[in-house]
Amino acid sequence: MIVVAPKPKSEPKKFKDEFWKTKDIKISIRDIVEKDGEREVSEEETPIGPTPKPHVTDLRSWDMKLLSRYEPFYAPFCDMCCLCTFGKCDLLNKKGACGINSEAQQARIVLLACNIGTAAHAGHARHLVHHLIDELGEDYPLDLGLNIDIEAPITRTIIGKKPENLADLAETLNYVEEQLSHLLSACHTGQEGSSLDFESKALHSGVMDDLAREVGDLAQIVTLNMPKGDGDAPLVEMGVGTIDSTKPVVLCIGHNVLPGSNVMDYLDETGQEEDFEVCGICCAAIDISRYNDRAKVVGPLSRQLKFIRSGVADVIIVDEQCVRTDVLEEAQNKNTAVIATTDKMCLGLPDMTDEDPDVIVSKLLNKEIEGALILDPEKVGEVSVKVAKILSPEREKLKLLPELDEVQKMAAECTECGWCTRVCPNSKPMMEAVIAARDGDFSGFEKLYLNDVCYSCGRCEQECERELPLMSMLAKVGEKLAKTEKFNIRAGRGPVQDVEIRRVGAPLVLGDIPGVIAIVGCSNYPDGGKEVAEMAKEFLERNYIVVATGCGAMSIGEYLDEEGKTLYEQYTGDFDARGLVNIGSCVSNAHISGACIKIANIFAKKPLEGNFEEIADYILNRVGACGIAWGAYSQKAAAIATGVNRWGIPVVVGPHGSKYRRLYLGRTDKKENWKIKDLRTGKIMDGEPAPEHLIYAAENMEEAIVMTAKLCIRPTDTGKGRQIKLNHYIDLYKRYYGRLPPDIHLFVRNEKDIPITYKKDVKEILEEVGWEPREIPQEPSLMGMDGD
Amino acid sequence: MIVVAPKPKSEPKKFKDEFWKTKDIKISIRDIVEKDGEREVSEEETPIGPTPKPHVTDLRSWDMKLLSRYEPFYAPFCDMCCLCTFGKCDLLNKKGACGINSEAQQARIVLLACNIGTAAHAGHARHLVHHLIDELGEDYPLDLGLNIDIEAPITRTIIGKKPENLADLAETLNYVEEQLSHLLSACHTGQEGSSLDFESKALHSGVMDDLAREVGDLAQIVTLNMPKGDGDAPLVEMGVGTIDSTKPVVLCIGHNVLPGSNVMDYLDETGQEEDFEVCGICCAAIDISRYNDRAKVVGPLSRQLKFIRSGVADVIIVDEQCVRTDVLEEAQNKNTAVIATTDKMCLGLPDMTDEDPDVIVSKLLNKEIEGALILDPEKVGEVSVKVAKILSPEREKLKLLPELDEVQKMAAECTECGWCTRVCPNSKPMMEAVIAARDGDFSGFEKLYLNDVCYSCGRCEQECERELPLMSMLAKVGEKLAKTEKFNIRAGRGPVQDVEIRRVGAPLVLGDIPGVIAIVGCSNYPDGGKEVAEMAKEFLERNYIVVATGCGAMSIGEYLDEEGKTLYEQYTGDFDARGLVNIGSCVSNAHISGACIKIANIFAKKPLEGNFEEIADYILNRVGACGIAWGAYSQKAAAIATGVNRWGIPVVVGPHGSKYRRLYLGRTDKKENWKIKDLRTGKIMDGEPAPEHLIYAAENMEEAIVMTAKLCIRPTDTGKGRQIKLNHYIDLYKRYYGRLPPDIHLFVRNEKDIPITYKKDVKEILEEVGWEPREIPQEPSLMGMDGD
Amino acid sequence: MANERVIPWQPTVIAGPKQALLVTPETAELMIKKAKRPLFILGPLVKEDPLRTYATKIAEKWNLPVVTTADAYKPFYEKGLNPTAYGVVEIVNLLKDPEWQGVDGKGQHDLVIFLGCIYYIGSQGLSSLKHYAPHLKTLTICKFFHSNADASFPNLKDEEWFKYLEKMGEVG
Amino acid sequence: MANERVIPWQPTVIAGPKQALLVTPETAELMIKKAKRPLFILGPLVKEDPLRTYATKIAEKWNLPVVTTADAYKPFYEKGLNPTAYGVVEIVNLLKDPEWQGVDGKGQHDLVIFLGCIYYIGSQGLSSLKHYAPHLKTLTICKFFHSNADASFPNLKDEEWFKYLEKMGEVG
Repeated sequence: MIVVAPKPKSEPKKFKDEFWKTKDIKISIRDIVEKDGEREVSEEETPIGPTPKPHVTDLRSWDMKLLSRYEPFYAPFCDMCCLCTFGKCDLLNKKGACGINSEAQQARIVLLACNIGTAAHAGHARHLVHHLIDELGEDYPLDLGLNIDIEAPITRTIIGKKPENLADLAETLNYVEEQLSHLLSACHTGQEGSSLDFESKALHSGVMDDLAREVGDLAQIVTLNMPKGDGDAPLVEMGVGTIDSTKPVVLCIGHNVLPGSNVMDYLDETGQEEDFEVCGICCAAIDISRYNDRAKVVGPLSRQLKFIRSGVADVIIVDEQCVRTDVLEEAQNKNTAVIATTDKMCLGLPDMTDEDPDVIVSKLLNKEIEGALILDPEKVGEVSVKVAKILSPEREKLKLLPELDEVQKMAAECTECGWCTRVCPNSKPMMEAVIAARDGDFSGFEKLYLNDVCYSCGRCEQECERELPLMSMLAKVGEKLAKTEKFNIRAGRGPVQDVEIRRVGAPLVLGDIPGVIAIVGCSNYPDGGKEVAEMAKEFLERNYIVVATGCGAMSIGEYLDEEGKTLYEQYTGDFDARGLVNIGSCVSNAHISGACIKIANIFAKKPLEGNFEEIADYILNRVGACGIAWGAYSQKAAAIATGVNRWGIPVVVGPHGSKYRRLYLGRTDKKENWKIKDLRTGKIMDGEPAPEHLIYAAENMEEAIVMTAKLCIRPTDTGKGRQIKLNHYIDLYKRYYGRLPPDIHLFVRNEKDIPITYKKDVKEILEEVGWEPREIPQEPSLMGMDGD
Repeated sequence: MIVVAPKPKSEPKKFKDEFWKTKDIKISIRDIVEKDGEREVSEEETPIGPTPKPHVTDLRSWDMKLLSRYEPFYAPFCDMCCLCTFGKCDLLNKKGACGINSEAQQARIVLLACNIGTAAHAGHARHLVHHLIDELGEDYPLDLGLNIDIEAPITRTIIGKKPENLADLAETLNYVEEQLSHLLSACHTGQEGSSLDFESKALHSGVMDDLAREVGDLAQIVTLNMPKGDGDAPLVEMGVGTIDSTKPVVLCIGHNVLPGSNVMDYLDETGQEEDFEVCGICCAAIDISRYNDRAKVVGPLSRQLKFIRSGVADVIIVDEQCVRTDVLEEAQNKNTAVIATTDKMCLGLPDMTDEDPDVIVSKLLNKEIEGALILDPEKVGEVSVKVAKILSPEREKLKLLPELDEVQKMAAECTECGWCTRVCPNSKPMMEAVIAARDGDFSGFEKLYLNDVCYSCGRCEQECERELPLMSMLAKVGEKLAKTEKFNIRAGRGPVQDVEIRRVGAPLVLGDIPGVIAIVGCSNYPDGGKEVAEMAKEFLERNYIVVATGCGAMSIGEYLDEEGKTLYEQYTGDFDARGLVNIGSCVSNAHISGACIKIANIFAKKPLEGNFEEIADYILNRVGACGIAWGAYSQKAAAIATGVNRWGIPVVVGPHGSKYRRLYLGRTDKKENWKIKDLRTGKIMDGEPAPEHLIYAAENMEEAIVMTAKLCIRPTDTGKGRQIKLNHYIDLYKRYYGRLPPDIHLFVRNEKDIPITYKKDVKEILEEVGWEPREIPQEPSLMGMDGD
Repeated sequence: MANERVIPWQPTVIAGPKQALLVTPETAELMIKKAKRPLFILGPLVKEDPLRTYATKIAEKWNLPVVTTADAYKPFYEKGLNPTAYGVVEIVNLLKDPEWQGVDGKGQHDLVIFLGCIYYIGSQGLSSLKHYAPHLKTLTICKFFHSNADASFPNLKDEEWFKYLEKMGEVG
Repeated sequence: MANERVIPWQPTVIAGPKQALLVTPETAELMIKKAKRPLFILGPLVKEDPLRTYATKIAEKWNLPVVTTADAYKPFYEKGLNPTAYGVVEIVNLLKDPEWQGVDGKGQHDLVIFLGCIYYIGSQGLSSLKHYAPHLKTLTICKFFHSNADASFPNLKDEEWFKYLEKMGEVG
């Protein structure tokens, strides 16, 4: 419950500050009253910056600075608005019945998407915190071990204090939920008419998403004793080939660890851990394996339909987010039992939460119920294991897919209408695969199967006028390939350690380590998952620090080198040059922005509490980090990307990312956009397009690799650091474009910046364009510029 | 901050109950600790029902009962889904890439709309409560005066306790915001696959909206001393004709009372109240006039563009919700100053909140800024008045519209392409009006102007290939008509008094008073506002209780009878037969469900606290109330309707309401759908289709009137009561259809139910269909039926 | 805009790749001939003559069971038809249920002809049938092109439209 | 579905009432002739022969300034063109700015011809120009119908498409 101090009527001028700020101080005081004296001291010690618990409009001036440099680029996905009953309105060069124009509508839809994503993480975090407080009490301490002193950097910066226990996490969620409600309200018809203000709200939503993810992951790390920043977290088996389908198989799909962790607990308690296979798809897989490394990872989202069709799973437990909505129908076709476990996904199933486990088991086995909704994770553990044990022998798993000769027969029915290919998100040659299969040549299907080039969304099957079960045919052809799919992934290690930050802080800010590449997000890839591993490899070999989460972290592990080794086996898990760091699931993304924040705090001694703008300004201008969300598809991904953007971290998305409708693009031809203030001298001076874009959609991998290398350049690079970064940029540009980058002169401040290897060629370009050496700012900043 | 009791591991079976319920009890205890002893007693006294602070799934079984009787009817507005980057997916007889089907997608979009609406009210309420706590302290008591003992019936029922002060309201909002975050999360791609579960969530969202509205209106009533249920609240001047445009005019548009109330305060403090005109459009108008009846009401939403174009306003203050997003552009064309006042609508304007008022005034007058964002309502009051005072004489208001001869010239440019009419939401004859104007005949424009037959959405103007300023032409022709627009409206009186409930409880439940008709919602009317007044008049003259809010309440006041009297002058403001009760603004809708809840509590002695299902079941089966939202257009309206539906109150919407994509329709041909349980005898027995539908879209007014009369029938009507209700139903059906209703037999339980006037005709029908008398249940209920 | 006759009368009701088939009176008549259980739905926009007469003649010529929506019952009853009155959303709700036995209790209909319903709510009803009533076809003979129907007249001027309707009602 | 050639290749990119004009090589050539400041954008789908050759011939015949997207620069540079390399979103972002001076610094372009960009991101780019670049026209000569363009080839089989392109590159 938020408490506000009575405001003396005498000082109306500072009203707004009072309104949003005394509130928070009051809260701390109130907490202190409730807490012990020791806490009070720590409160006293931390100076609070200008914006603790910022309200929607409190960071608007920072947003406007970002948005004037990185102007929104809109690509409408639809010309119309269908949100109110005056509509639909056609916004193509017209205003709608509410007066809205096309730009504002795009920004509004982006805000809506970010809000949905933020809600997904906030709901997930709230569910975890509720449950854990319920199990362990609200005073349960947040102990991340000795190597992490600056835990919860996002919470510290935004909320203005360090969370001590689960109750503090719940309080943080109260704030997130309130902000979210205001932000969703702004999507209502009427009201906001400025696309820039919609963007400012979207950026706020993104940072709320950051907070929610940090809360969620902290809660599960400390309470479920997941790895606490261990670089040498264990390697976890991944891939369909690692699953012994002769055992009862329990499959968890989604993002919430609780049902799966309770399955593991129940197996341990009953001593059956050896007799079962517990595996997961999507983030649930990562988080369960962080909890217990005997759990296996099937793979990313893109595996879902293929794997369900294979019938290997005896029981499917679904929790929330990124789960096929037709999982019940698909599972029933394979006589696989389904258990839904959260309010987010009830599937119309009867609520069995209060039933006796054995009653639920028999109802499921006797098909008295289509499936069960069980909101008690513990009970889910018991029921799923008992059901799988009895169901497994009954199900003749190997007979669940058509035989290859049947596949061939089906293929013969193809009319060659071509619509399977037309409705494929990536226009993959499904028709060609079917035609070849007709003649017993399954290579087309194999190509689609491998590396999830076909990520089995199933749209082709829905469209087929012959109603051919294309996904089942694909799954059948893939069966034997699947056996060879034996990969691994390093268990998600959670936050980066302070000691690691101390080690890499300087080299990163100075440029000696060329950058931090964060490979994140979903698996809506344009051409399969292998490209993600190739991008990771490219940057690892160039001494970048590569961090990964979620589906991205899985795709990286699905690639084997000549000796059959995965990248996780070849590179250490340390947050350091040539380190490949699996941070964890999508909620763990918070630790990536967190690491950048910690650099500002540990290396540059910037205070965090209530100090958002200074921290973001520091990251934007000094920390050479860049995200790659190659398969971003969801509203969560939109919120995550928008959140890291507000912290000053650029992101490259794949071509499907253009469907988010909005990018933030810089204009190198507009010199004035890049002016910065040198805080050391107070002088406004010409800056560099570094980073050039804030969120960018690349058409293919080659473009993405080059752009990512460029987006790691920062104004504070030392000559040596800049040489290293430009060397990689030129090197990669030459490889893929066959020449030197034509914009290289923009990034050469003086001759010291020129990589030795390319000195001659670069100098030629510099002469052509009449380049002049530039002054180098000591503390480049957007603060104190227009808008302040 | 929500606190949960450590759960003894020993009793996993009741886990879910524990999980969601001990929580609340714990909270009360915690509050008691914080509060005085007296409170503790009151806590002890109230028995808590089964579902205090229900989580998303806790009322699911009630929802499923409603949904099996009133099945969702879906009318897709688009065949595709565009929410994630796998898309767009075509859902026409196909599943999308996430597996979703068309029904689930429609339900998902409805949930999203309800969530946006709920957020709008929650954000509004939170802003009010923040501000008021800030001004008055969190202990400020909620005193609604002596006539209202059962205040906050919704809060009592849902939260499980009576709110004592502003802090309790804030706590209620914490709960609403948490639920909203879970509900929005459920809209994320993937997850929920059941349309019924999406509907259950939408119903939950609707009730959260109810709560938010109750909190918001209670807060403003008690703190701003608005009418507290006074049937004789003052009459407020309404209509453009009542505004003296020679005075400086400040116009408030939106829903948040604070800026406007501060304008009134500033005028009073500076003794200028006589020298200014302060008027409002939409709910802001209603709430400001509840605060100070000198404020004038321009009219509903539909007036907005016409009135802005007229240039009468010197300053426009916008707050939130249902404000044209292009108000800045429109106002600038008229040299009208614009002040934005909330985070919901910043319009890209510079944040002047911390500036000196006189500095802001001069910047606005000198056009140094396009407009001002001022988040301090007090400052808004001062600045707007000072600006209007100086600007008013400078602006030559009468020259702001084209002269009639210019209108005629413009009309001459029409190419008769007809697209103005095609893009008109109601296909109104704009082209014909223009063609006539060409020859100096402005009657076409006049017909469009009067009663807001054209509600000036402006789409025609956007489409016109000659770029004719059709809305300005309309405003000009309407100018002289506007002068005669002198209406009034009774100031919104807020909640219904307990004593009124005691008076009408019995006659309503027994049927002697045929029903409560709630005329609510926005002004997206199919054929102007007059129909709304006609509907109100029809039911008033038939002894129904007519309550109204928002734009509906205004439209009722815009109708004059032969003697030039408005309905508000002709009928009392008492909550009684033939009473016309303006409850207030859209947030005041909470008092309408509230009145129904109070009937269950005061008349039937049903305990409220934590007792949602029993209360809703009582209302559905006993309280003959029906809503009419003739011009519902917004996401708020979707949330409001869905909320009252969950309480068991049916709603009739206008034809545009079909664009909400979902209705709840009953099937009289399916006898089994209407079975009920007589709680007195415990017997399951045949029921009646009463009410027949839960939310219904009528094609025109005639259909709506007849359906509304029918939807007031309830199984508990006494013979006398049923006769009265059927008499009205038959009477109206005959008037509009020219015959007796063919389904009349469904509502005749035994001969006593047959209205004397129609005995012969009805009996004929009964014989035709082989009607048999039916047993009458004593306590009809859906509880204890399937699903429990 | 390209070929205005087959852009939905209210252009934004366009809902996706699927578009209605453009029909002439001749093809419309063929559809009715082919239908085993046709139903004629008349809305309030054709309450007055000459439209009321055209509609009545069509109903009589093809011997179509008639449902009226809104308050269209009275004028057509007085014109000698024996319609059943439903709200447009009620009849659409019944039509999308394959189990419903039709206005005459003899089984669900296989062709529904719409005339005179208010455009946008009619369009929503047609969308509902397009999505959820694969067991029947929809035909609109309003003066407006209805993209949510299976088959529709194009956008027409009154004179053309009247001719079309007259034609469909001509006996012999 | 009706006339598959003018249903967007990926059917769901349909965005509203506005549809692209269907063009033949002849009309496409007319558009180029009429243009004062045309620009030719070549994407990664035409990196290989014969498409690379067709594209190059068209660029040469009409003497079009060329922008390549993704990694299409190298193959066309090697083919003797002198393209400018941009990301597809970068060049679209520049094209929607009326102030931008064009690839040659001589002023904003008035016609943009797309060939070989990945369909869906190309479609998004075309949508962006449709909404925010009223100062220029877009023409697509891919083998796919692009409804977000002002003018587009229909959906074509390879053979037809190759013929079309060949035609547009033929000198004399």
